[in-house]
Amino acid sequence: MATQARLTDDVIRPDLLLQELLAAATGAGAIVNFCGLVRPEDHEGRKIEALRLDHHPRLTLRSLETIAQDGAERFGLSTCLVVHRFGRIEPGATVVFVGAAALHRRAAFMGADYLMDRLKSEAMFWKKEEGAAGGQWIEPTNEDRADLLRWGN
Amino acid sequence: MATQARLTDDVIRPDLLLQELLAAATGAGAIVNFCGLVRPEDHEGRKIEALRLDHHPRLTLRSLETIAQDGAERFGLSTCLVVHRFGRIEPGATVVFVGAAALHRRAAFMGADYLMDRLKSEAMFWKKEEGAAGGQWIEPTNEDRADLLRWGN
Amino acid sequence: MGNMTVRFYGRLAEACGPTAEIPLEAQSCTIAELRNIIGQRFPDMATDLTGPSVRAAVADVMVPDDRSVSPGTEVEFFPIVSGG
Amino acid sequence: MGNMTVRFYGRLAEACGPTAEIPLEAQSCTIAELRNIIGQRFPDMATDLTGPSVRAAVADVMVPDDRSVSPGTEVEFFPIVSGG
Repeated sequence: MATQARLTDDVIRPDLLLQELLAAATGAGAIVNFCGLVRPEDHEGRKIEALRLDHHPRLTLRSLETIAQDGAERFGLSTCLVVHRFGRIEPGATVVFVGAAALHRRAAFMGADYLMDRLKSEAMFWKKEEGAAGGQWIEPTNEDRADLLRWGN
Repeated sequence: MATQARLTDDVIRPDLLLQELLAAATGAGAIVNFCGLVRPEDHEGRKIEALRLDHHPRLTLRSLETIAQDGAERFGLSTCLVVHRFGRIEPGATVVFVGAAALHRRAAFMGADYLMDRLKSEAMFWKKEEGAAGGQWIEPTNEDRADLLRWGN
Repeated sequence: MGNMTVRFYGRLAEACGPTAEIPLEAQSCTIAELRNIIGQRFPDMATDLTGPSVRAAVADVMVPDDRSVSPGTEVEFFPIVSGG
Repeated sequence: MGNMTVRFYGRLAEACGPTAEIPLEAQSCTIAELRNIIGQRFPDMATDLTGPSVRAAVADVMVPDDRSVSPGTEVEFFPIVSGG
């Protein structure tokens, strides 16, 4: 697979994706992967019923591809996989899966970390937390912006 | 599972371990895991036939448990899993699996990174790379020692 | 002189629907003018639509406010992305 | 006056075997003395065994070189660990 980004409205199965990564990452010494799950509560402790991610039919996937390619190049990842879900997603379910394989662990860790920082700020989604009291549209937090600055972006 | 360390001479199945982690990590927003695989070549490009890890019947598991507990406490991990294999392990196979679940991604990334840095220097193993020209016993590299210093250890 | 098709995403789509047909009285208009016309139709969103946080795109490429567009061209409006 | 059972790990186990029975002429000896006795039996490993990189343990606890041990006690010798 080398470098790949996928966009899906279906359930993400991190175990199967990790299996794919392991099969693809011939010669690698290290694989780091990240699963982002819908949290059961928002930042103020209110129950979240679902996260809804609006996406663009072409540009969203393109944004994922750009991020995956940037990460793979910057950290010399032999395999780099970004899988993102859109639509309505319930607490506990996986929203995003990122996998980075490299010869050594430092590159794999930094690669996955970088991919997530970029995705959290730049992936082309419009995200809403839906709760009992209605919902609220989410924008990148100050922490997300600060995380991105770590990489000189 | 909260915090757990396991030592096994059997094949490690990262996909099944990730499934376990996902099932255990209720309420988490982020899971980071690491798979360490036997590389096909050593640092000088010579073919590795197998990695052999000698272990101590009690102290090795204890060292894994200490590291897992330290990581879980230091980064507030809701779930922390360390699984290490010993014995003869062939290239491509998983030697170590680490999983860290937390509310937010920064803690999960740092937790997994920390666990691996500690494991690479302090896990109580004696490791030998076996190749056609015999074998060589491995000690932590200077990079491993430098990695450990990042955490003030 | 014809309808402009516009598409909305995120909070804009929630407020204005995913698409709207905007009748245009001139042969063409700039993106800035189009923002004002749409803002009149959806007053709740006028501040967003005419502000810098909402970007406009034609054929999947971001376009500046002085770009001229005419009926038949589809214009998309993007609020600030949330990230993944 | 009896045998000391010692256990080796890693490169020491490869050179000396995983365990050895070391006959002791005194009723007891220090870890430092034991290191020398074992070094005489396995000359290739003498430098390692008598150096600071090899640690000794009794009952799963590291012990200093001046600790006295006697037959019946099992002493383990650990080369520098490789990490995982």
